[in-house]
Amino acid sequence: MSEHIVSVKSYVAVFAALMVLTVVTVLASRVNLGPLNTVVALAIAVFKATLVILYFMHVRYSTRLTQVTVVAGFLWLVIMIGLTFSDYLTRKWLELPQ
Amino acid sequence: MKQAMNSGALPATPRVHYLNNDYGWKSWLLTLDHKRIGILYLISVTLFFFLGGAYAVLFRLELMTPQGDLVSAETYNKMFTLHGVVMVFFFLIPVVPAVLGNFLIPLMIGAKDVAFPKLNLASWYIFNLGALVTLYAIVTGGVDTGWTFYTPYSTTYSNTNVVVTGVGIFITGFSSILTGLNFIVTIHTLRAPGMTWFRLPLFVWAHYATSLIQILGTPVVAIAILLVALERLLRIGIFDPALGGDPVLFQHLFWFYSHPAVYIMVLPSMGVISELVANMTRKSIYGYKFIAFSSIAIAVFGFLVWGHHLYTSSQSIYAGMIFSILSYAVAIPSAIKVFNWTATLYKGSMSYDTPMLYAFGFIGLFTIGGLTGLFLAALGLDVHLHDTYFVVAHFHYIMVGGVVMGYLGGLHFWWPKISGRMYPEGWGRFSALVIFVGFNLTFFPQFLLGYMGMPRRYYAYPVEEPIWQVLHVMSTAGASILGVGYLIPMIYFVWSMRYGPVAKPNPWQATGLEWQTSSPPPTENFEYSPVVTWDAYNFRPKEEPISAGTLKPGDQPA
Amino acid sequence: MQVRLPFMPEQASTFAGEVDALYLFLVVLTGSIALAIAILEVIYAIKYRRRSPDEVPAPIKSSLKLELTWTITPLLIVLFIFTWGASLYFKLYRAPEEALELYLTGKQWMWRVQHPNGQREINELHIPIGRRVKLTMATEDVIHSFYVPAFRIKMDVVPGRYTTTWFEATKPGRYRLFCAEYCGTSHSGMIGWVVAMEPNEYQTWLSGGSPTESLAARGERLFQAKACNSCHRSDGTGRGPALEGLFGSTVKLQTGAMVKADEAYLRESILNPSAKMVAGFPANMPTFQGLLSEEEVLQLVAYIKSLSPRPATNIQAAGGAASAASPAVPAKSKSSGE
Amino acid sequence: MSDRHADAHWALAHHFENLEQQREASTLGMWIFLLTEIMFFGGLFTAYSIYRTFHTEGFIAASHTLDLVLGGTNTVVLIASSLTMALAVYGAQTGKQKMLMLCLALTILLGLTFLVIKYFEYSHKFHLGLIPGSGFEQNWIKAGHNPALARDAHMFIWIYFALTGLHALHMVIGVGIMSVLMYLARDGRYTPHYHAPVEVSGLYWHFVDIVWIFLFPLLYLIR
Ligand code: HEA
Ligand code: HEA
Ligand code: HEC
Ligand code: CUA
Ligand SMILES: [Cu+2]
Repeated sequence: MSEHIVSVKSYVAVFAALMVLTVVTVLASRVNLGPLNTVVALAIAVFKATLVILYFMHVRYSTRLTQVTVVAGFLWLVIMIGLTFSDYLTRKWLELPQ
Repeated sequence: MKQAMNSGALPATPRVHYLNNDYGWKSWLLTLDHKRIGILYLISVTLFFFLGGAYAVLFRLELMTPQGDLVSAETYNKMFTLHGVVMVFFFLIPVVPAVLGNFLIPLMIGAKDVAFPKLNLASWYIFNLGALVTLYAIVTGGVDTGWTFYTPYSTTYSNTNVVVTGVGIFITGFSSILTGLNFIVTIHTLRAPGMTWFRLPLFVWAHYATSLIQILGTPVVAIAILLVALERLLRIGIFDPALGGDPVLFQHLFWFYSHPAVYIMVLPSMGVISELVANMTRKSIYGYKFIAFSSIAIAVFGFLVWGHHLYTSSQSIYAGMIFSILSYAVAIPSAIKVFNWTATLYKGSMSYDTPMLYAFGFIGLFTIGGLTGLFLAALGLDVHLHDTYFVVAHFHYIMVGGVVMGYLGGLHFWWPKISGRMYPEGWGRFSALVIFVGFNLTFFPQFLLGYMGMPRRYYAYPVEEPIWQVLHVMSTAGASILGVGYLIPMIYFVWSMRYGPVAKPNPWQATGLEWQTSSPPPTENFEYSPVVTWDAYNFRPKEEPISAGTLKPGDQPA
Repeated sequence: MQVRLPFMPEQASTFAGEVDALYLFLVVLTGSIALAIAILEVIYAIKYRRRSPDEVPAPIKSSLKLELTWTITPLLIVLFIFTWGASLYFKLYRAPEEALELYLTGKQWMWRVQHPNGQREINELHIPIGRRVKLTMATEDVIHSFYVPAFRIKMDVVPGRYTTTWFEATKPGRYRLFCAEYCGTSHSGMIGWVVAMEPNEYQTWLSGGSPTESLAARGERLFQAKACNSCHRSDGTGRGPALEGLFGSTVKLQTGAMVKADEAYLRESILNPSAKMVAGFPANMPTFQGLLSEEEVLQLVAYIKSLSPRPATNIQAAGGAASAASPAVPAKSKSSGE
Repeated sequence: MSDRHADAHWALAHHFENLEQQREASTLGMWIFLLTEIMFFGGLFTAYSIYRTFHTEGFIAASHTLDLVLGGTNTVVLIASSLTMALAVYGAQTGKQKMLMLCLALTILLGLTFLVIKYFEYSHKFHLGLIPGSGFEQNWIKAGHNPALARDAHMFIWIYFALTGLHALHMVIGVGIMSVLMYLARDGRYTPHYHAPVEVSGLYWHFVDIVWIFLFPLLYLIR
């Protein structure tokens, strides 16, 4: 079979990384960074998810098609949230003096 | 009826084919054969079409007079809601993919079945489960929210069966998802050797694009409807202004699916039209790649325009502008298709058989429907047109004039393959004409009504506007003609299954792998594993060296 | 564009002509496109009909140039339509600086109008011609939509907030008012009339009828009845901020953000005080959600508005042309304490 | 085509050429299913983002009523279950039957642990009455929280229950799938040659883990 087998060692390494990141994200939330808190929390979450996707879910070793599929999924989520925000964030604009 | 056939040296109907290899209820209800599942779907959606149509006939009768005199306002509201729900979720979304797509895609790509036959059958059962739940909602009182389920009316104020209907739609959504999932995987993994992407019939491209929308869009409407149901049950929820919620957020989630859903409806039919236009003129389609990619472009851009349903909803006007310009962008791929179809006709060999008549109907009526979409996408103009009969006319032109016509054209075209029998050509042409005339009489007056300000979902309308009543009466008259027009094919299709002339494997001298197996095909679709060495719509095949045990154009199964 | 063509509603506002112009332009444009396609198809159908059962025409290679032509030309056309439509939309939905302000509430299934001078009407809306009229709209229940075909104007009325729209009638007459958003059983019965009148007739109409309290005065009574004045005192000694001069000013919030105190802000401050907390005050204002109807909130808002010296944007200035229009005179507002 | 079936693997369905093609199809199928799952949760995430932007204060206050220790523990538990799941796939890939069985069992166990902890979290909330419903705002005030934020906190809790409830439902389904898988795997059905079901179920499990990876900071860690 042509499938790539990820070694136990890398699995454990990824797990360790995920654990560390979990601790980091909790700690980071204790520090007041203002709006940056959200950014940091999300960045860490994205990073963790990427690790899971690439290694646990083998996407790093998968076909191009699978990789595109994964990216498309998140892209569509961003489209949905982004275009919805394009409404909510600009609703007040009109009230500026003309 | 002319039946010019070149390739008919062999007995036309094989002794054993997918329809007669097994009999009895079980052989149908437990079948994993994509062709039989297609037929199961055909039966289900046809029933729903007539149910939706019956509602339409009834409320059209009500609208003959300005006062509400035939039914009560509650009944009227339930009727148009159920008409919309049934027609959209239980007829138009599944109709072409689940019937023709299921039947044809494996045949067209030279596969023995879809990738997941069990899921395919499951999707039919899920569809019917959803349908039964919805029917239960109907017989226990119906629902009156409009097919759009806007909050807070649906969550708080309506006292009809919103939750049950929502559950029905939720369930049916999964059948749509499973169909899309199956097609994508099938098209990716099961193409016959040599069937490269750019040799695929455009029907397959269109279904690929459709499937993308089904899998990316449907879950969103599922969650939106689930949230409405929860809010209704808990009496509190996330669209509730009392919690700081925003009813317009529901509209965003709903249309995030429901705008792309209109392309779920139209793309498969466009795929049918590409096949019809090429095969009924025996011309290689003009601009193959442009048509193929325009389907994908419609699927992708279709997701970016949902806000054009919210121009007057208090959505930010800046968002309105973004959605407007994107709506115009998505019109371009449709334009590309129309122009390429027209160019294909040029110097073709045009048959006037029923499928082609429907193809003409589609192109003409879709063009009108699409172009009036441009009126609605124009921000300042939509303020006046929104929620008037202009919108009703716009979408019926596309959905009835376009999609249903395309579907009927496809059904006629592939009927010999599906049933092994020819339909009566004369009646076919006649009913196509009746439908065309009836259709225009029904819906053209609605454009005029709409611009004059007649709001939609109105049970009664002002008596003092005599011209409104005139137009409504025309519309009702047209609807009756339309209803008759739809009944005729129903009758002769059933008739032809027994009495129709036996069909040859390739009665139209069409290209495409589905025509290179017997009519009806055997359960495994092909006697030989097809190996494809030619492009789609290659009507003048060059002789290719054929290795033993493969199929070449014009070949017949031994 | 002041012609009445068949199958068009009456043109009775400044927008009507402009909307119709775009409409007619599109009718002609898309009509010719559709006609061209139809003619082409009929010609091809006749000219290239099948002449013998086995005929197979020669394939034609597609031309990139042609493809690009019919991709780019429509693109340019639609960009033009977009621009036209968008500029119109801006005009329609951008509230004017100066206007006669009326308050509209939708309720299953009727429209209620409150005039600044306290006149109230149901399913009728009297307005003067030649004056901009701005509607501040709220709903007590579901979404409704204010639609006057003769004015070519429509705006949804959404629960939980105010929406606004405006128009300027040009011709006296009675015009149909529809509810365009489906709102339940009698959605089609939620109709009424907009009565556009010559300014002087409008004045007569306004002063006619039973004499009523002005809207702001009604609001003031509510202000006391709901004990708002126990916290909001004009001398600033209450537990809440003084509301004099609030409307139209810019408020500094606890979060440091600055917001403009408009109608929507006032409504939110009353119904959900915690949403935007004024800097320097504790969060002890109770919510009045569910305790006040939208109509009452509008009265309170009108009262609080009357506590502000008006810039050019308010009822009074708007009433300049018709002075009797707004008896809500702020000067007489006594300190809201005792 | 008929010669194909002579030496065909028992698990090969009639319409596939070989197991490789079949495996490709099932993995792609699962990924596409996960796309729909992303969008399914996506609707709620959209609602969350919008409301969090506009009711930030209330969201923060309500978030502070969640138990960070339990949430954090659950994060660890779930990531660990993802590891065991990955190792189960590894066991199947390399033909280590014992490892496969053990890791599946651990995955189920960790999944159940997650659900039990979630149960305690939920019941605590129920106990305090901090659950969506007409009583929320009184209970919120009774519990000594800022009354002015009651309404927005209510919205947060509503979304919290919707998101975590949906997630928990996926966990329950996941545990079910794993149990079936374990039952099927008990006598060496999955080999290095054929183990697509293990792999595909693994993808599902990891996806559920990823959802939680986002839920944890979004629900428990906002400030
Ligand atoms: C299959 C269904 C289908 C399809 C394909 C479309 C296609 C389009 N629709 Fe339609 N639409 C609906 C079904 C559909 N619609 C439904 C059901 C509603 C109402 C829902 C409800 O509220 O209940 C609706 C409502 C609706 C609205 C909201 C109206 C309102 O409520 O106020 C708008 C606004 O922009 C719109 C626009 C468009 C546009 C721009 C297209 C475009 O995709 C059309 C593109 C096609 C063409 C443009 C024609 C072909 C091109 C040429 C012939 C070449 C020449 C072209 C150019 C010069 C550009 N539609
Ligand atoms: C796929 C979609 C589809 C299809 C095919 C149709 C088909 C038809 N529609 Fe539909 N329509 C919608 C989708 C569709 N519609 C949607 C989404 C809405 C919006 C709903 C909403 O506002 O929420 C709508 C709304 C709608 C309205 C507006 C109602 C209102 O706003 O108050 C009208 C009015 O004329 C109408 C008419 C028709 C007619 C005459 C047909 C005809 O084409 C039907 C022809 C078919 C038949 C006539 C059946 C033939 C069968 C018989 C003759 C047997 C009869 C049997 C018995 C009587 C027992 N439709
Ligand atoms: C218990 C005291 C109290 C009562 C009663 C009260 N308020 Fe308030 N109000 C406050 C406080 C404190 C604030 C400032 C903090 C805030 O923004 O919530 C405030 C703020 C406001 C604001 C925003 C003021 C600004 O400067 O931006 C408005 C408007 C307002 N209240 C109107 C009303 C109305 C109308 C009523 C009666 C229906 C009312 N209030 C009743 C205490 C009260
Ligand atoms: Cu109010 Cu429709
Ligand atoms: Cu749309």
